[in-house]
Amino acid sequence: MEICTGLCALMVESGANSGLAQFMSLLIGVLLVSGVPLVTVIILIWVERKIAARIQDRIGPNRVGPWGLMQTFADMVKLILKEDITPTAADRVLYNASPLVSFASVVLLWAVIPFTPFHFGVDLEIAALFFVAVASFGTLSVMVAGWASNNKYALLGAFRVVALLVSYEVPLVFALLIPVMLAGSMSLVDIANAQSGMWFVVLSPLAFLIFYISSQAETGRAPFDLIEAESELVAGFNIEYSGMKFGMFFAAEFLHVFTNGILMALLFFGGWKGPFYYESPLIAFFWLGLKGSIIYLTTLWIRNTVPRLRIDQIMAFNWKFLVPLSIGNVVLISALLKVMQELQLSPRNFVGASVPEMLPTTIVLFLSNLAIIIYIMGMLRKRGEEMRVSSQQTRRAFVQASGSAAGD
Amino acid sequence: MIPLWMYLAVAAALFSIGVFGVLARRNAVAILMAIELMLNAVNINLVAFWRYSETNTDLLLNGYVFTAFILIVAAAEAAVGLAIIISVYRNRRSVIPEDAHTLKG
Amino acid sequence: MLELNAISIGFFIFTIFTLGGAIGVVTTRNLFQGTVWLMVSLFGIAGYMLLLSAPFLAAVQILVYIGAIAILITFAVMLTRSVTRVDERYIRTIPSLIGSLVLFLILIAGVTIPVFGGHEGAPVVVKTTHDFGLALVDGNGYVVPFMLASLLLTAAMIGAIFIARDEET
Amino acid sequence: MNVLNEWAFIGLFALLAPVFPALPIAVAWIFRPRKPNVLKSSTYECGVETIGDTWVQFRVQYYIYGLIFLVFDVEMVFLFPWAVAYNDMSLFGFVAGFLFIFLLTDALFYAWNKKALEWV
Repeated sequence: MEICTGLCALMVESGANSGLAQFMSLLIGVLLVSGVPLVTVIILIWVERKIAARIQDRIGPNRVGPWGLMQTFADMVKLILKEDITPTAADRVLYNASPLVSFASVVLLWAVIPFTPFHFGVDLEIAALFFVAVASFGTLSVMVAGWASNNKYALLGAFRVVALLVSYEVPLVFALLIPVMLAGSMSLVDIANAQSGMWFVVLSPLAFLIFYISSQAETGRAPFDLIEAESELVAGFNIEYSGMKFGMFFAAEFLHVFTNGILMALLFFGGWKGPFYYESPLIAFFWLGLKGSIIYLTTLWIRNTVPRLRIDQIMAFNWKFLVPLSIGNVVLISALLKVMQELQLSPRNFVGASVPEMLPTTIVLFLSNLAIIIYIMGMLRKRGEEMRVSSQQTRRAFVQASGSAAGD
Repeated sequence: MIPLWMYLAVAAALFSIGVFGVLARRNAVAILMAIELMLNAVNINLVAFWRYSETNTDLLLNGYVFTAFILIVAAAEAAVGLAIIISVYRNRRSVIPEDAHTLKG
Repeated sequence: MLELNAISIGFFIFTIFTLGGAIGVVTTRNLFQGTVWLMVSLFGIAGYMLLLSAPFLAAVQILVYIGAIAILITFAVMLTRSVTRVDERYIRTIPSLIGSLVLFLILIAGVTIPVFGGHEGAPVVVKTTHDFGLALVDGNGYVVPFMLASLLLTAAMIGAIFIARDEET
Repeated sequence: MNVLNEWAFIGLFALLAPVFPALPIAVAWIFRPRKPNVLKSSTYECGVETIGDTWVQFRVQYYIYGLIFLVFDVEMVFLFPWAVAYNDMSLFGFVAGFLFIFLLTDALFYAWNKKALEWV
């Protein structure tokens, strides 16, 4: 952002109109910041295909350019040359607007992401809320796409997607509340700065896990991708879309996953914090990119290895497990934090707090979270065993019944 | 700076459009949407008055809290209102308020 | 009278959004399009809140309306739309049109003729989300509205679930 | 950098953001082949001609999920400021927040008990 201000000053000095100079510098800033996601998405498409291929024991794109790096451009040319079908029954305006909104809402998220402590688009006071609010445009675009296609399957698919998205937004927001509460601010720069003593993932691993799972669902990735299930169903809400418009939905999803990785790095892993990050903005940027990429790669790993869940399982998992758990976590963390603060064992402001100052808080919060995780894991294991036993009994009964029927 | 009356004029126009929708539309869901418009016209007014009011440190947050409260009321109204519409539709196969006249004497 | 700057341009754009969307809501035949128009209109209102330096309220406006109420209205539209179609959009069109026009004129007269004192001043301190949060749990502040909001939402949720659920299940 | 300037940045960003996806679509619009025919532009359902309206009957369960989501979403109007100011509150701040959350959890458990969370 100082680039903008500096540029603005330069222009005014060289005799330009101050309003125009301000506008131009803003415009350049916007183009700079928005360039990042646009370049990223081109790389991401290649990364995603390559990794999926490796996990499935294939080679993946390897023809166009070295290691198939130019594959994305080839894809783009292909998509451009594809015929773009708009069904006659569709609502033309909304049908065409929906992919635009879907992609734009993800790009818009990058306006508030800080790349280093001093290089960002804007440092909004309400950045965390901005994230959730802008993401809701994505939900709306799914709904509009499904309805505007005027296709039964598209509409049904859109409804399922929307039901899933809104359901998993509840634990997501509750998990988001924890970093906001610990840092005492919604600004992403402040949240990252407040982790100088200790990363929030150590203070509340449970919040991170909940956030991770629900953002996996928010982006419609496996194991929550029943609603699209590319390989089995004919695709969900975007069934009628073809050519570049379909490509936009796809690119938006890829970019959203990576954006979530960066966001989690900022919220829970200290963002750009790492050895020597203060030496140079490049190093800070490197750390943020590294952390974000690692989280992103784990989501790819999960996507390619975990089987799909049924829709009733997805819903039950959210409403009967994640939501109560995330609410309980907020209550627990806030209670412990307040008690620690009243006992003067915890600093009131985490910004600049050193590791020894943070130690008592860290131990108490971490242990309490760990206890909950262990307890829940035990509970889940017991429940899973019960379900397994009952399903085995059903199967045995079925085999016996069919065996006796065959004997007759 | 935009003068206060311009905000109020927009809010007035919005409120009137909402009133027209409530009076004239037949579909209950459309009426509900028009009510949302009216509530939001009030919201513009509250925020504008909050921003332009004379400085009074005690009351500095009144407009803010009022607006947040109206958001909540609007949400609750939408939730219950739509539930009633769905319920009436299920029993009478109609979304026109005039058709729900069981309680008429 | 108005200089051309970011604020006045923004005001102009948001006015088009708000009023255009509102007119779309009351005139469109198709309820789903009506919902989209409603969202356009409420987006404009979120813009006004930004101009009035209440970014938190603007974000919340978008979160609640575009994120949640739009979805809910669409679900309700789909649930109630399969058998009957309402063919005429309006009843008593002319009286309502006249009534709302008269109302509009009265309101416009009310806001432009400064009967109730004409002074306008912006507050010195623009309060932040942080102050709002503190005031919410302040015994002299807004702790009662805070609790009432929770109670209202709980009641609304229980009531709506009770009404909307199928009787047989 | 004042507040409005920040939002001018966001506003400009929001205006430009749809342009990025629109650009490739526009390019595709220039280059793509155009050979529509009646069958190709008909609704893609299962090969057979579409019967009836898209307005199939939906289940009320969708509405109930939307409803619970709405309530929790609206709750954030108060919970986010509460969380932001949490470090500067006394113990009473925790009690108030706890009561707020507790009341809403009540509603969730009501829904649970009434089996309204079930996807049947």
